[in-house]
Amino acid sequence: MNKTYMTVWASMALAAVAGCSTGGSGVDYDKLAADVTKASFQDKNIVKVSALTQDENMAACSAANVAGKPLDEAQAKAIEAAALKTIRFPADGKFLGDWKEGEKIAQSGRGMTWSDDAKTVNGGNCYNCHQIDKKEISYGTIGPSLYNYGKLRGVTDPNAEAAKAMVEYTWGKLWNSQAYNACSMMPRAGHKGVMNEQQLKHIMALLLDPKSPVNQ
Amino acid sequence: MKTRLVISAVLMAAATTGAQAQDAAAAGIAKFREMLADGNPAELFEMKGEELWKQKRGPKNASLEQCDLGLGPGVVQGAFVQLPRYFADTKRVQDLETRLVTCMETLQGFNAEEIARTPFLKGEKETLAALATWIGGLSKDMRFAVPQKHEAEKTMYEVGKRLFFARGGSHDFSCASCHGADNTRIRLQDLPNLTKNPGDGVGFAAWPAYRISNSQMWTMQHRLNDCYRQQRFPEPKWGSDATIALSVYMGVNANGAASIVPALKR
Amino acid sequence: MNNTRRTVIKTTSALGTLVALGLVTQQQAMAAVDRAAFDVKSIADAIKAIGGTAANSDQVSVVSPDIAENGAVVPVGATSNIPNTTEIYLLVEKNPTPLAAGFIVPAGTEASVQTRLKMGQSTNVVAVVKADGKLFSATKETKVTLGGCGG
Amino acid sequence: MADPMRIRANNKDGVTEVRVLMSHPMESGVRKDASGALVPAKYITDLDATHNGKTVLKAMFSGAVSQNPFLSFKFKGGAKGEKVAVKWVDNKGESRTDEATIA
Repeated sequence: MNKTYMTVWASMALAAVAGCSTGGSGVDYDKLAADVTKASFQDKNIVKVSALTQDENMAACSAANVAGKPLDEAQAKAIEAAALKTIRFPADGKFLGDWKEGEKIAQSGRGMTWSDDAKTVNGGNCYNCHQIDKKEISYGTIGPSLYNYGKLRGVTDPNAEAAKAMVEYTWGKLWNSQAYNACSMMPRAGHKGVMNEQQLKHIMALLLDPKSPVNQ
Repeated sequence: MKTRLVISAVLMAAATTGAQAQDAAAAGIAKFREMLADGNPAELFEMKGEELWKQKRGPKNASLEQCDLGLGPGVVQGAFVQLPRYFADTKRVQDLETRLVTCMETLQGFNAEEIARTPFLKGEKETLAALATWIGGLSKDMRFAVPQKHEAEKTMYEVGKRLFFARGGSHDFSCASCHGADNTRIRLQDLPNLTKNPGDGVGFAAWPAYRISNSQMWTMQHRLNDCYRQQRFPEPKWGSDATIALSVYMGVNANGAASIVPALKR
Repeated sequence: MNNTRRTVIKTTSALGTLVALGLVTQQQAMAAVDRAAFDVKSIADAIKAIGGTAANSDQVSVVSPDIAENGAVVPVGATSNIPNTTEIYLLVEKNPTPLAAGFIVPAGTEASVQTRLKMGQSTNVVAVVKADGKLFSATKETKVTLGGCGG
Repeated sequence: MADPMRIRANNKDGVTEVRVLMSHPMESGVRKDASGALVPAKYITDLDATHNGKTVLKAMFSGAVSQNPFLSFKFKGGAKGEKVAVKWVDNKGESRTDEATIA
């Protein structure tokens, strides 16, 4: 075992002793957890320990989960407002790409793990959590079903003015899911650079193109 | 009003067909697992583990038969469902695997650091997987009773809980992203809710397990390592406090659940 | 070692070449189907190599799941109710070489075997049996799903 | 040296059910490793199960049989306490024989 590791262990043992004398209270478990994290993880290939540094939103959402309580409303609103500002619409104003490409991206769960390399094309991981095209029976249920996503929302022509709000919302949700739900479990695909603009357009088409199998 | 009614009807129809397809697929997977239940290749590893426990090995040419897994030297049956726990000799909370390495070091003279560095499925890590499979199997059907008496055990639980919910990495995932709610699945795989007792033989009560997707025997350390890989986190060091703390958190939550180890997994 | 479970009686090492080679030849000589049938690329040609064409029969059943959670280990078996069944073959239509396993069933052994096969994709699984020199078959489709996080 | 097989043989109403698990990689020879190199073929080609020296099943495998193969079958006869032996040979000439007592 390496030295850092032993040091942290020693500090934990000390904390435990202190815990005994104070009847278990007064131990800063958050601090201990941070120390343990620092001592326990190591860089591996393309994934560096710096990836564990949380931004404020993630720290707040994680703490709320530990406490088993939702964020207070003001904090949630602040997170959503800040997230909304991060959203960047496509430079050329075109929101939809090719749904066939979108399906391929939705199917793939590759990219950004330590067994991928920097050249791996990132997948969207979409089917891991969502039902999308009904032909794919192997889909997850962590997120809601997206089957008939556009159809159920009345999108018959994604370029029409009537569809604008729904198209922009969907883009925003993919770019930074926290803009609409402070502690959304969905990756912030655009914001964190998981998907590029072109990939997001393809996924948009999968969800909103009336010709996409999703809307049949 | 009328449109809204139509939309809700469509929504309901979609939900119904979706649920039916899901049921058929889930039933199909359940049937598949049932067909595989007889003849779990993990039995091959149990045989090997038993032999390795009794065999004189290492620089000291000794067996592991005097190893204390928490219930006294040489007591194997029942030890698995009471781990991780605090050990006074090492002054550490240890899981089955790190405890076994302590025994391999003290009784057999192996180099613990070297074993920790060895990749999964290779060399003494392979030995460890076979030992853990056999030891786990001797507590089959017994109920988890992971202790929370020593202050260090309680501390580890609290730290483990925080690690479980810590979101990070490129995808903002935490352990809870997949294992924090009831009745969810990734693709077709059911996901146990590990924030509470997920039931007999699921989650913590199912590892070590033989994985059919790669025909490998995976220990809990290996399972955690690969969860973190898919979580897009950096690598947890083998046997590190983070892995032990998470095991304590999951183990204590699973108290009362019966072990089915060694299990058969996708 | 638990002796009631099993007893090891003999092990030939990898390099016990002469004995082992002799053994291989001996087993091949006793095999009902030429080893080359396992290298055939299409299911029709594989059945031809087994001995001609097979008639579909409801007296043959092939066991394979509707859905496989993973293609690496799929439980597959076959049972024949046709008297004098002497051979059973398991074929996976979409595998690069469809013939996966063959069994010789002596008198006194039930014409029923279970094993586990690899399947690269969703496919038909075919059981072919030989009884009184004639071939009979049964077919079942198995869907191979993509499981896990796909990473 | 190959690891031992796990053989279970149980007699019920005059019929013996045999279940065998073999420890074997069953490399088909067409799989590539992480670096893209072909993994050489190594798989069990032939299996012979005997009871009192008489063959009760012969099997021929290809590389499409799953790693750590499982096989089960039934034969008439066999009494508790008698032995069932299973022997496999792979394409590299390695072989292994193990035996189980009928329960």
